[in-house]
Amino acid sequence: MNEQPLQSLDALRARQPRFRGLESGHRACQGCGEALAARLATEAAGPDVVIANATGCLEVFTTPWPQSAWRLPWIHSVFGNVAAVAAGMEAALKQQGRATQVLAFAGDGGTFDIGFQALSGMMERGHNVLFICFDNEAYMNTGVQRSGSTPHAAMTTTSPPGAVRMGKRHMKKDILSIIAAHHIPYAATASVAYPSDLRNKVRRAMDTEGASFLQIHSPCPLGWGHDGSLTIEVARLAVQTGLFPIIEMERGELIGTLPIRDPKPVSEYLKLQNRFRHLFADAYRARKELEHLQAIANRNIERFELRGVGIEKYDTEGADTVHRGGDRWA
Amino acid sequence: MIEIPPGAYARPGTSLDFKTGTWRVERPVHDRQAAPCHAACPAGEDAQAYLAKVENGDLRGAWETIVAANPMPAITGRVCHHPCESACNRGHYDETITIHGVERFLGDEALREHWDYPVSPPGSNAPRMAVVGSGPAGLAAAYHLLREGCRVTLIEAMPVAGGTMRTAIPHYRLPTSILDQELERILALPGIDFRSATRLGRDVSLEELQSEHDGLFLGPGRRKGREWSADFAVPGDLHTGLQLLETWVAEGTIPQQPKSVAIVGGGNTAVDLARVLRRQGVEQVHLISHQRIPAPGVPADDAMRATYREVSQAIEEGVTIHEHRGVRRLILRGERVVGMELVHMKKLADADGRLHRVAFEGTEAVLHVEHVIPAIGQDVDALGFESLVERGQMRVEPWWGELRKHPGIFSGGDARGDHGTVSEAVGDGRRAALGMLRRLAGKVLEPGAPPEPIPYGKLNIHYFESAPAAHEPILPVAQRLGNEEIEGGLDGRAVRHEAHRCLSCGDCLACDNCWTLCPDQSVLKTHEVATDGSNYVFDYGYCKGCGICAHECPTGYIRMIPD
Amino acid sequence: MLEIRIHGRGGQGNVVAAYLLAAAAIDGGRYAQAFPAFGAERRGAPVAAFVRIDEQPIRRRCQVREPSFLIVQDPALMDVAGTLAGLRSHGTILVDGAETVIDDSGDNEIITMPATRLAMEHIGRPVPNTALLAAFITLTELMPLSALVDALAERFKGPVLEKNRKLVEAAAATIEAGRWREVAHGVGA
Amino acid sequence: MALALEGSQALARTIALCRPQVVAAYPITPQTHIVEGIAKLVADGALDCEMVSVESEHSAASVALGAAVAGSRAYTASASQGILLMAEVLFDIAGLRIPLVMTCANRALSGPLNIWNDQQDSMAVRDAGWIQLYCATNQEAIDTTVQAFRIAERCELPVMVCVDGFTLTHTLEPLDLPSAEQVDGFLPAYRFRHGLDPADPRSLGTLVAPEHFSEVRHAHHQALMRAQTEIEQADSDWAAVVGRHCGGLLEVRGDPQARLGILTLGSVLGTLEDAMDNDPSLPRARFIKLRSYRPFPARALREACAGLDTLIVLERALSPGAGGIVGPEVQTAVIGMEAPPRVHNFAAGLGGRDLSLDLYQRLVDAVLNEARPEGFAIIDADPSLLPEADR
Repeated sequence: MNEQPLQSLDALRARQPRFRGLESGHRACQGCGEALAARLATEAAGPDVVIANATGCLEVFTTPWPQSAWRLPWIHSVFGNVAAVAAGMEAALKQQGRATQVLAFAGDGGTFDIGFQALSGMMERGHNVLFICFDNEAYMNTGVQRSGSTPHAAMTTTSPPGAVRMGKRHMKKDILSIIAAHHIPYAATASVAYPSDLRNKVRRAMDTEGASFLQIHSPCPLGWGHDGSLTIEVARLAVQTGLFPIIEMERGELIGTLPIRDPKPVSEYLKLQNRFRHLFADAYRARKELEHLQAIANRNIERFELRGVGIEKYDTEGADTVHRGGDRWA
Repeated sequence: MIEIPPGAYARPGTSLDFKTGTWRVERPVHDRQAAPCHAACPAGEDAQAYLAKVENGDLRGAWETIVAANPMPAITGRVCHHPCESACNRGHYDETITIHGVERFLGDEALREHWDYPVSPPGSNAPRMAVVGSGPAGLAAAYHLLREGCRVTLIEAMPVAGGTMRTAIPHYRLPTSILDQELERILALPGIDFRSATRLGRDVSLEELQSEHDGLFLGPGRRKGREWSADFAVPGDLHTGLQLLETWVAEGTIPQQPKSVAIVGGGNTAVDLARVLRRQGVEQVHLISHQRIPAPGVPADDAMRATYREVSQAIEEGVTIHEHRGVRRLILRGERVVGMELVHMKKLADADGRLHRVAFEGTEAVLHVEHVIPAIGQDVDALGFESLVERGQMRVEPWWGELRKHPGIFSGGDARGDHGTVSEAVGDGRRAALGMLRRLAGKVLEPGAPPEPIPYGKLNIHYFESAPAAHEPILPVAQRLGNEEIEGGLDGRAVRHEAHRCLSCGDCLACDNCWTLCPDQSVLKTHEVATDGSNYVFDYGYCKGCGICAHECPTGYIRMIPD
Repeated sequence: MLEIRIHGRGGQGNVVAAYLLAAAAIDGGRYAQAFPAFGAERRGAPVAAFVRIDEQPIRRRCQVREPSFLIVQDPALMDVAGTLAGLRSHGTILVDGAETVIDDSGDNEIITMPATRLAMEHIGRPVPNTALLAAFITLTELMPLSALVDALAERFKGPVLEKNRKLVEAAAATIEAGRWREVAHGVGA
Repeated sequence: MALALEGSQALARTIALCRPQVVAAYPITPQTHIVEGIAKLVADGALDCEMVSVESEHSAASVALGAAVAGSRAYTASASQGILLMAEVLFDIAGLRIPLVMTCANRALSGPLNIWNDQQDSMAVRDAGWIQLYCATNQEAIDTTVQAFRIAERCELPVMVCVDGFTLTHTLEPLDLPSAEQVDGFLPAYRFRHGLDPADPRSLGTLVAPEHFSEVRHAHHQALMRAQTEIEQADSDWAAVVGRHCGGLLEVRGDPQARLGILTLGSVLGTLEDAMDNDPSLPRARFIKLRSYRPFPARALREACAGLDTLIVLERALSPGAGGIVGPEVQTAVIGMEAPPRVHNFAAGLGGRDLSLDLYQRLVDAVLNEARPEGFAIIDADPSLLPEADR
């Protein structure tokens, strides 16, 4: 236990050997995956950036006036326009001849659903904007309603299981394929469970001229129904089971994946989350949906050729190996 | 007084005004726990701690960490049965760390580089302590007394120091040069008054020692052979195992050259002797043990009290081991042995949990041998301190080593009866030294125990990558003829590799996981402020107590406690 | 105030004709206004545009309901309801046709001229508006023909402008200069 | 020298003179010609500007917003459905107090579909918190656009310049364009004080809780009310440059002695003036050209109404189920007068219905002998075309 005098902590905070884009004191839930993802992304991106942020948890928990947790210039406008606001900022900075880069932040609602048109337009016009989707697979800000990103069979308040339903009836939208169809220079997925990979992708996207897109799987302890301490564990299992493939695309072509060393059964991922609890009932339809999700994971592994061959430095087991002194984060 | 600006924009980082720490119901704390290697080390070495220093490139610091517990790592790195490795959590994952190889490397480095022991000379008014016997227990006691600021009189009956390390460990396990160098360095420490060829009860009396000193440690070892017979029969030319081993170590040969020998006993002396006999040219060497060959998974109380590695090498070298066997009777022609009848036996617990040796009728078999050597242990030679010895042993309180019936007098090493290795003796000496000082200060000796090790399940093993262990080079069996050391040392690269493989159980790895994965930026990285040996400080002003840091800590160093 | 209504079909440059005429008038130092009858019509549908010319600034923005002149870019539109609506009693009509014909039999004189044919000859496209405007300006002498050429110069450059200039001259030559001068000045003043 | 220009073309060239750094637009009739004109100027290299042709009006407003907060002078234009699609962003721009300028080429709203001119679109967003300036002529549209940038930038509020679609945008007439020097002298280079800058990384668009939201709105309201001064100042300063003024907040025209007043917004005024002047037998009227609808110049309006017995408020929009939109506001404003005029409220010219010269007489006839004010009527509607129940 180390109770420190506050002043020295403040001084220490100011001397942290990394850029701080998102400061403490924000009001995210305990164990919030999105807060972590945003913290990691801004650390990799800052400080010469401006951020447009769609409506959502991230916006609400970071900026309850008069406070802001951001240390980067940041604007929230409305829910569906973040890509357009970012495009406007980019156009302005370009016209002014400034090198400052533009980030757009949105949840899955602001990406897959209400913000999609603006996102599509921004990508079609090729603005030099990195659009980051913090994918927590439902409308969490309003209390967990299903979105286009909610996985099949997941329980939300608008896709509740019941006598004739097993959670969400539809599939999770394959957003990355849609993004890829825009032929943008760089699009990728990442997970909070693999922070180095995440940050490398942010850097890579920012080094790419033109529109780029990063979808970060960000568990929501509240909406997914898992303990806040398990956020990383859950995110990791999503990757290790094949339900959330970690892939990279350039100009619509798959150019890289995070291979899965030994794919785990989806039940290991699902059983940690209350939103899938109904799949573990002793009933035919529960077993059927469980198998359905396993089949989806299998299909992902097959489609993106995710199965690793032996031990690799960059795979689901090797990518976040730790070392004394923290050199994996360098 | 706040003023609302146009459009209600906010200033950067002002969320620091909002202390989310009030949301917390649990808080993370750094909880340094003993690594299993540390808990298992009879000498009390913290291998995890020195492996960390090796990984950081601080070899001398690593050695100093060892000699804080054990002043003779070059020796123990060679002869220890390394229970640290049996306990190593990494064994659950892929292969245990080759800890003894690292220890030996550091010990040898210290010899080569002449690193000074971090010990200051005692003051002229310092307490004066007497230590009897310069085996590992006595040396360790003397060293730790010195470390604690005492002056030490160390008496040794033999002309040179070392005890069994010198007399009973074959050179192929412990080269004399290593032994000499390490012991010389210890004995040369200012504050140790080493008196060789000085025997208690002959050259100096117990009373004299006690009257001239503020404390007394006895590390006499066991040098008095026990009587042995099988069904009351004793062969005419009986020598004990230890006698023969000492002869071989001292002279390089032993008088007898039989074709076949049976050694009765399962300890290190028996194994060493068996190997010596093979080197001597004995074709058939049999080892008869009540217990099993030690191996991973074999319970300690059913395993031979010999080092697994030594047993393995003995088997490689052609020694035949008869597990779970007892000698029922000798088959003699006159006084000459021609064979023995063996029977299967095993230790079984009765209803009260007491262990009994049970021989199974109908399993008897005859083993033809020309010679039988009992290696069943020795007793303390109590000359000069007869009153302190009970049934050939020093009966001590197990942690501090204080004689049960003679408070203020401490003992350790082989003399205790329950300890029979160099490492155990070193640990005995260290704890006894600390106990003597406590006694001197008038303190009560609360019973102690090794630290509780952190179990494998408390680690987040996901963060480690599998990597094969580095092993030391082993002399091929065909070349193991004489005194040449069988095991080579690890090189620096292999040592760093092993240090890199260490899971750092229960200790901060400085891996940055907590710092990286905290959604609330409430783990601060530091090199200056942390007082607990870690590189991080929790900022409880903002920590919401989510527990990610604890769950994702690879080494189990972070624990959540109610707030 | 002189009010003119131009009828045509979508795609014939009806609005352009109105803009050209007003622009020529403005170039000539007058006030003028031109705007289309806004519709959702596509290519081929009957459309109309309005021009006002005055010596004073023009304030009203209502549609021209009682024009003094009609310019009709397609003879078939003469039979479409509304084309002739509101034409003043002495108003006149200039209409595209096969050849130059003056019909003064009725209340309103109708002059037909081969605007499309001339356009085909000079610029290779069946767009009668420029020829009709040249004829209209020649008939009314509201402004020198050069004002029309100047207005065309705002839209065309180089060889295209030159061809248009020749078209203007050719169209003017087919028609009697000043024939409608009185109508134009009488009402306009 | 006056140039023969279509209103849209003139506006495009005027906007270019204002040197916007980012223009974002989505095509919609009748705004299209304006942004086409700007696009051509950019394409020709005559205007150094990022022209962002977005995929919706929602994005057009958003791009403009983004550009403005990133420190650029930004402009957009729209109409009708486009204004409605922008609506949430328009509110946001104003609430965040972001200075930018847009043109609304006024047009009717669906449904049913109607692409022609009225002012229902800008009226629908009157509460967005923007300054709204209505233009009676294309010359005013030109001059107001230049002024709008200065007003926006000085007041840190967005300005919507409302120009009647087609009636102005598609009409060619002689227009005076200011010179580049005149505009540059009037509009210095600008950078939004509260924008986004990594050197001073503030957060815009925060979450404001109930304990502060009323104050935020109060401040916004006050900023708009204060803007009246800047609107008048900009007009008089610009008049000093070009010799023309647009009437400040509002302008009194026609017969200043008349006891009958007619208040209009936008381009209908000229037709009414012509109608009155053409026929001396008609009663005289004092015209009140309401230029600044937001902020609503209540004090100036009372002064303009002094001595009036009757005031007709003629609108190009309505609030179905209530009546007029501007009318009730005028009514509220004049209540404070010692002898307030009777206020009659009409809508006319909806969905592009031609406002002919006889409108003046119809208005006068409708009120002159009426002791009680007309509640509200669409004066040029023909109820006989409707089923009985709807008349």
